[in-house]
Amino acid sequence: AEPVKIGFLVKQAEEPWFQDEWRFAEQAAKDKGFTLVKIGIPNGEKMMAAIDNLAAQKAAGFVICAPDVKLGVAVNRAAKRHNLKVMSVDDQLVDGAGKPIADIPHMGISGYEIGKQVGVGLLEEMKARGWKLDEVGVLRVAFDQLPTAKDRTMGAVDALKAAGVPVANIVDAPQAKTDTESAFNAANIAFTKNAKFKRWVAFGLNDEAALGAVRAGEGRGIKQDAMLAIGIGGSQTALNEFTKPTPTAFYGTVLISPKRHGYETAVAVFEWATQGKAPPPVTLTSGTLMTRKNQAELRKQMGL
Amino acid sequence: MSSLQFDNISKVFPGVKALNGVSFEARPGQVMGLLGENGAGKSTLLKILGGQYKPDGGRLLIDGQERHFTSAGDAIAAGVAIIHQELQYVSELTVAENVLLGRLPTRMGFVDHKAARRLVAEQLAAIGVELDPAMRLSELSIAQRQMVEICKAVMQDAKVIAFDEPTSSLSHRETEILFRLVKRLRSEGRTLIYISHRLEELYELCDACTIFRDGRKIVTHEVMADVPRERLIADMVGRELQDIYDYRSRQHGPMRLEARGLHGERLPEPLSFAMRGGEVLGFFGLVGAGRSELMRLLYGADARRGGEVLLDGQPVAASSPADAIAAGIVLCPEDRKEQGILAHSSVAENINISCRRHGLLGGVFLRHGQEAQRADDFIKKLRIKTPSREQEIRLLSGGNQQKVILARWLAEPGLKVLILDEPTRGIDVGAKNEIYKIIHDVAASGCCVIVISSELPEVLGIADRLIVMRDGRISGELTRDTASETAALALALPDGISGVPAAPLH
Amino acid sequence: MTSPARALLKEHSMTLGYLLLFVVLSFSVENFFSSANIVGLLLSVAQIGMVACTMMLCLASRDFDLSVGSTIAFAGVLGAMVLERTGSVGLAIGGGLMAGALIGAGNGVLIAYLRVNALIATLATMLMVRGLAFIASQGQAVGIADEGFISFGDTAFFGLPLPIWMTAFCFLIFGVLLNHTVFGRNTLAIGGNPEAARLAGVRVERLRVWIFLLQGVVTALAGLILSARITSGQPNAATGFELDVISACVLGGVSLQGGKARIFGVVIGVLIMGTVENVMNLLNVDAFYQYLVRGLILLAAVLLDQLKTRGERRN
Amino acid sequence: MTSPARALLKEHSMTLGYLLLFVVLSFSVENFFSSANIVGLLLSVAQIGMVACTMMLCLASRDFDLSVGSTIAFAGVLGAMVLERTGSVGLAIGGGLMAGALIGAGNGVLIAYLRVNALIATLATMLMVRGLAFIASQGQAVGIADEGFISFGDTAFFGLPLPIWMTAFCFLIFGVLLNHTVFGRNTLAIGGNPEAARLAGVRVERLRVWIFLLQGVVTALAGLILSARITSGQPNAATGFELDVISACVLGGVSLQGGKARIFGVVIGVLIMGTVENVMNLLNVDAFYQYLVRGLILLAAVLLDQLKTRGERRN
Ligand SMILES: Nc1ncnc2c1ncn2[C@@H]1O[C@H](COP(=O)(O)OP(=O)(O)OP(=O)(O)O)[C@@H](O)[C@H]1O
Ligand SMILES: Nc1ncnc2c1ncn2[C@@H]1O[C@H](COP(=O)(O)OP(=O)(O)OP(=O)(O)O)[C@@H](O)[C@H]1O
Ligand SMILES: O[C@@H]1[C@@H](O)[C@@H](O)CO[C@H]1O
Ligand SMILES: [Mg+2]
Ligand SMILES: [Mg+2]
Repeated sequence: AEPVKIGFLVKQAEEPWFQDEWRFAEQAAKDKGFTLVKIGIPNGEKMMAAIDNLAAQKAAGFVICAPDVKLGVAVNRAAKRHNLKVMSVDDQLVDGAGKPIADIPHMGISGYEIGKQVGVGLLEEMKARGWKLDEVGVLRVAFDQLPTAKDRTMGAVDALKAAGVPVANIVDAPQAKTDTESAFNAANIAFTKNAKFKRWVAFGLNDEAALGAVRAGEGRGIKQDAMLAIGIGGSQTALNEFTKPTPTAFYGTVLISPKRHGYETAVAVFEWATQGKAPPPVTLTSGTLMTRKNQAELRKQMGL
Repeated sequence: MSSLQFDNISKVFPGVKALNGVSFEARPGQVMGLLGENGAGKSTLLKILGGQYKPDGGRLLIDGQERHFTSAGDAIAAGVAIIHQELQYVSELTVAENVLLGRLPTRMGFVDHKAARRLVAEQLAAIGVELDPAMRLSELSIAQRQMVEICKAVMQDAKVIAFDEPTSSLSHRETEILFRLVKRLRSEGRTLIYISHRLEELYELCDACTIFRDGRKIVTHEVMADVPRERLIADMVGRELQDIYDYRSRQHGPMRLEARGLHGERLPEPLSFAMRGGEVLGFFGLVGAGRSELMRLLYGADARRGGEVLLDGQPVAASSPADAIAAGIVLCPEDRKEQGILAHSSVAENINISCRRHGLLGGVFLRHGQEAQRADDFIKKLRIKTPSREQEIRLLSGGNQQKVILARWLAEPGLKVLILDEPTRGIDVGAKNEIYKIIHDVAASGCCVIVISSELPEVLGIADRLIVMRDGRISGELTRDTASETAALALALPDGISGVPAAPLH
Repeated sequence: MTSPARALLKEHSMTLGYLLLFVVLSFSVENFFSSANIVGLLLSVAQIGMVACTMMLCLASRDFDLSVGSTIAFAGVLGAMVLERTGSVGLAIGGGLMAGALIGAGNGVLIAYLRVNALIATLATMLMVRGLAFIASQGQAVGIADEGFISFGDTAFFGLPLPIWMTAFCFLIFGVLLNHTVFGRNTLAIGGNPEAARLAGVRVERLRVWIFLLQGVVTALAGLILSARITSGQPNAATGFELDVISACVLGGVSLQGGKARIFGVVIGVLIMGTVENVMNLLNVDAFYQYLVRGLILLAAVLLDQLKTRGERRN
Repeated sequence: MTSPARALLKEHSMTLGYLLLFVVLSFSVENFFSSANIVGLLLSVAQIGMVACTMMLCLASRDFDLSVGSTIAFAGVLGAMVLERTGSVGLAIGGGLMAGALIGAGNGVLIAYLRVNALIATLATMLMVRGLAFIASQGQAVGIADEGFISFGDTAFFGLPLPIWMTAFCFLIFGVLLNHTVFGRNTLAIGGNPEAARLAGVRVERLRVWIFLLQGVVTALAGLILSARITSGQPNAATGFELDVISACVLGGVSLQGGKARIFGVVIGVLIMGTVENVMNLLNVDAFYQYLVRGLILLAAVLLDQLKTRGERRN
C-alpha cells in the first residue's frame, strides 16, 4: 500500500524555528513510516491552496501553524471539506470571535507565557547584578502588526510591571520589519530619546530583535555591563552570541522546543488518521531560559 | 467652408520668443504656404491651431469666430486637422485603428472592426495608397506611416487642414499621391496650410504664401506664382543666396573606401561599391530601395551576413557603430527622433557624446570647459537656433535638431568617411546651403562623403557621382556629367514605369 | 509551412508551450492530473487571475500599480467589518467595492492629473491602504461568520467553485473590453503613444483614471472573495501579491513599455505561475529550493519567449 | 529674481526643502538634533545610500533591479561562512564582492544580451539569490566572531562610524562617475535613447553589463557591512530593500523612464526616507499609522517636486 501522507504547513518556512520543526517531523515520518509533505504558507491565500494541494495528493491529515490564528474557521472548513485530520502547532487557531476552535487539537506555546518567562529571566539577573528597578530602562522591540509578537512582548512587560518596574521606564521601539537591522534602527532611536537611563534591559519577539537592540547598545557604549537582553527561540542567532569569546549583552534566550512540536504533532496526526486515536485537545509546552552557562547541557537535554 | 485667421498671435517659451505678433489669413479653396528658417515658429503656429499649445497672446478665428482650444479634441471638433511634423502614430495598432483613433466606429457598444477596415480601405484607395488596413504600423516604412497620418487627417473631413513638412519622409511616388490629394482638397473648397522647405513643392501647390523669420511674419504674398525664388529665399534667410548647392569640383585622391559584398537580412543580394578620398557620392532611390540598409551594414549598425569594408586598403572590423567610429566612419541616421537625438539631453551633450573620448583628462574625466566651447562653436557655425547650449534638444525645432546631430559628427577629429542619410530632411534653404558647404569642405579635406537623399535635385546638385538603388539592388551608376533627373529616375523606378514628371530643376 | 499557419503558431507558441508542459506534467507528476488538483490549482490563481485582467490594462496604458495587494487586504477587512456590524452581505460587498473604486480613482487622479510617477504614487497608496487596513482592524483579523458570505468562496457550479467562475468571467469581460471596445483600443493607444492619442482627441487623463478605478473595483472584489474563502478579513493578506500579478502579465507578453497586451497571454501567464507552485508542492520541493526553481522557471519562460521573438525578427 | 538665481533655486529646491525640514524638525522634535540621533539616522540609511548610488545608474540607463535585497543577504551570508571556514577577512570580503559581481553580471547579461525584461530578469535573480542564501546557510544566521571583520561595522572616525564614511565615499565616487566621466554620460545616453546612443558609438550592451556588475559589487559591499554591523550573516536580511532603494532614487528625481539622474537628488531622497522613519519613531507614531505617514510623505515629496516642474512649464 502507498504510505500515508501527512502535511506539515508552516507560516514562515524561512524561519529557522520552522526548519527545525520540519526536521523533527521528518524524523517522525521516518520512524513511523509515513510521508511528510512540507509546504510554506505565508498568507491565507497560499494556505488555502496548500490545503487543496494536500487533498489532491490524498493526504490523510496535516499539522498547521497558520499565518494568522483567525484563519481557524477557514482551516476547519477546508479540512472538513476534504476530509482531512488537522492539528495546530505553535499558534492556537481561533474562530471569528476569537475563541479557540475546539475541533482542532493543539500543541504549542503560549506567546504570552513565554514572554513572561523573558520578563522573569530579566528580573532575576537584574537582581543578581544589584540593579535598581526604577533606574533601568526597559526596551520593548515591538512588532505589533503580528499578534504573537505583541503577546510575547506584552507578557514580558507585564512580568516586569508586576515586579515593580515603573511604567514610565518602559520604552517601545517599533521595528519596521522583523530582521536585526530594523531592530537595530528602532533601538537606536529609543536610546536617543531616553538618554537618562544608564542601564537597560531589552527583549523582542525573537532572538533577532533582541540582537538588534544589543548591537545598537554597543554602538553607543551601552555594553554588557549596562545592558541585558533576552531573546525568544533559541535559534542559531542566539547560539552565535554565546560562542563569542567574551560575553555580550545578549544574556539569554527562552528556548522552546521545536523537537517536541515537530515530532509529536506529526505523530499525533498520523496516529489519529490511521488508528483513530484523537490527540488531546490542548498540549502546552513550556520554554526554558537558556544562557551562556547552561546552553550546552540544555540543548543536549532537548535533543538539539 | 471656412476661412482661418491668425490675429497677432504670440507664444513664448523659456528663453525663446517662438511667435511674436503673427497675423495672416487663409481662405477656403486656398493653399497657404508657410516658409521660414528652422525655428522660425511654423510648427508652433500649427500646434496652436491644433489646440496643443495655448497662445500667450492674440486671437484665432475660424469663419470670423474667435476660438479657444484647450485640447486637441476641441480643435478636431471645430473641424481642424493637422499632420504634425513629428509623426504621431501608435505602432502596435493597425492602420485602420490609427486612422480612426479616437473615432472608431462602434456597433452596440463594440468596435466594428470590419467597418473600420472598410472605411479606411476606401479612403486609402481614394487617395491612391496601396496599404492593407489590418497591418500594424510597426510593419510599415516611415513613408507608409506618413501616408497613414495623412489619411488620418483627411478622414476627419476637416474644414481646415494643415500639413507640417509632409514630404520630408516621402519619396517620389508618395509625393505624387500627396500632391494630387492636396489639389483635390483645395478643389473641395477646404482651407489648407502647407509647410515645406522645398521651394519647388511650394510653387507647385501653393496659391499664396506667408514667410516667417524669428517668430515674426515678414510678408504674405497673395499670389505665389508671381514671387521669384530669390525673393522668397531672401525674405526667409534675410540675405541673398545664389546657387544653393554651391558645387565646387575637387581633386579626388586615391581609392579610400571599398565596400565588398556587403550582405544583410533585408538585402536580396550582396552589394559592393568603392570611392576615392575627397569624393562626394550620392545614393538615390525610392523609399525602401535599401540605401539605409546598406549604410547601416557598412556602419556595423545591423548584423552582416557577409562582406567586408576596406578603408585605405585596410579591412575595418566594424561589428558595431563604436568600431566604425573608431575607424573614422560615421553615420548620421535618417530617423532623427528614433535614432539621432538624445531627447532629454542638452544640445551640448548631444554634440559631445562621441568626440569627447579624445579630450579626456587623464583618459578618464570630461573636460567640461572644452566641451562647452565646442558646443558653442558649432551652435555659431551651423547657426543652430537655441537659447543656450544647455537647452534640451527636444525643445529645438526639427531642423535645428538635425544640425545638432550633424555637429556631433563634424566634431569627430579623425573623420574619414561621413555618411549622411537624408541630411537635409526638414532643413531650411539657408541651412541647406550651409550643410552643402560643409559637405564640400569635408570632402576637400580628403574625406569620403556619402549622401543618401530622396530629393533628386539635391543629390544631383552636390554629388560627384551617383549610385541609384532599386529594390535592394544597385541598379546603376551615373557620373556628374551623365547624371540627369530622367536618367536617375529611370534607374530608380521599377521597370516599365516611365514618364514621371520631373520637378523643374532650379 | 505556409506563412499564415506559421504566424498562428507563433502567435500561440506560449499557449502550445503551456499545453505541452501540462501534458508532460500530467504523465510525470503523480496526482497532478486529477480533478481535485486542477480545481485546487485554479483556485490558487483565482485572485491573481482576476487582478491580472485589469493589471493588463494598466500596464498596456504604460502605467503600473503596486497597491493591489494592500487593496485586497483592505477590501477584505472592510467587508468583514461591515458584515460584522450590519450583518448585511449586500452592504459588505458594496462597501468593499466602493473602497476599491475610491482607492483606484485616487491612484488614477494622482497619476493622470497630478502627474505623479506611477511607481511612487501606487507605492504610496500601497503603504497608506495597508496602514488603513491595520488601523481599521487594529491589526487583528476580522472573523466572518455569515454563511451566505462564506458561500461565495466555496459554492460550486458544475464542479467548479464560484471564485473560478468569477475569474473566468473576468477574463472574458476584459478580453472583450480590450479587443472589441473603444475603451480597450484607446488604452493600447495611450500606452503605445500617449501624445498621438491625445492629438487624436482621446481624453487620456480620464481614460487613465477609469483604468485605475476598474482595477480598484476588481481588486476589491478579489479581496472580498478571498476573505470569504478564508472566512476572515486579514489586514496582512496578499503581501507581495502585486509582483505576482505583474509577473503573470509580463509572462503573458504584456509589455511594461505599454501598448502591448493579449488577454490570452495573460491567462497563460497566470496558469504558468499557478502550475509551477502547484507542482513544486506536489513534488515536495524543499522550501529553499522553491525560490531557486521559481526564479529559474520565470527566466526560462521569458527567455523562450525572447528567443521566439528574435527568431521572428530574423525572418 | 534674476534668471540664473532662479534656476539655481529651482535646481536645488529639493535640497532647500530638505534643509528647511531639517531645521524645523531640529527645533520641534525633541532629541532630533543631537549628534547621537544624527549618527543613528545616517547609519540607518547607510545601506540604502550605498546601493542607491548604483541603482541611480541602473535607473538612469532605463533598467531596473529588484535583486539587491537578496544580494545583500547572500553576500552577508557568504562572507560570514567564508570567514567561519577560513578565518580570513580578506577572503570573506573578496568572496562576497565576487559573488555580488557575478550576480550583477548575470543580471546584466540576461538583460543586455539576452534581452530579457529587466523586471522579470531581476525578479528571477531576486528569487534565486534569496534561495541560495537560504540553502547556503540552511536557513540559519551565520555568526561572525572575528573582531577585525566586526570592526568594519562600528569603528568610528571623527565621530562617524565607518559605514557612514563608506556611504559618503560611494556618493562621491558615483557622483563623479555620473557627471565627470564618459561612463556616466553614456549611461544617461542609453537611458534616454538606446538606439541613438548605439548609433553614436556607445557600446550599449557592454555598458549595461558593467552597470549591473557595479551594482552587484556595491550591493555585496553593503551586505558585508551589514553583516559586520549585526555580527552575523542573515539569510532573510533586507527583504523589501529594493523598493526602498528605488523609492529613494525616484524621490531624488531619478526618472524611471531613464536618462535623468542627479547624485545630489539621490542623497536627498535617501535622507528624506531616513528622516521620516527616524522622526516617526522619535515622535512615537503608532506602527499602523506609520504606514499612513510614510505613504503621505512619499506622495507629498513627489507632488511638491511635480508642482515645481509644472510651475516651471507654465512660465
Ligand atoms: N516646447 C518648447 N519649449 C521651448 N522652446 C520651444 C518649444 N517648442 C518650440 N520651441 C522653440 O520655438 C522656436 C520655434 O519652433 P518651431 O518648431 O515652431 O519652428 P519651425 O519653424 O517649425 O522650424 P522647423 O522648420 O525646423 O521645423 C524654436 O526656437 C524652438 O526651439
Ligand atoms: N524595421 C524594418 N522592418 C522590416 N522591414 C524594414 C524595416 N526597415 C526597412 N525595411 C525594409 O527594408 C527595405 C530597405 O529599407 P531602407 O530603409 O534601407 O531603404 P531606403 O532606400 O533607405 O529607403 P528610405 O528612404 O525609406 O530610407 C525596404 O523594403 C523597407 O521596407
Ligand atoms: O511565529 C512564531 C515562531 O516564530 C516561533 O517562535 C514559534 O511560534 C510561532 O508563533
Ligand atoms: Mg517645424
Ligand atoms: Mg533610408
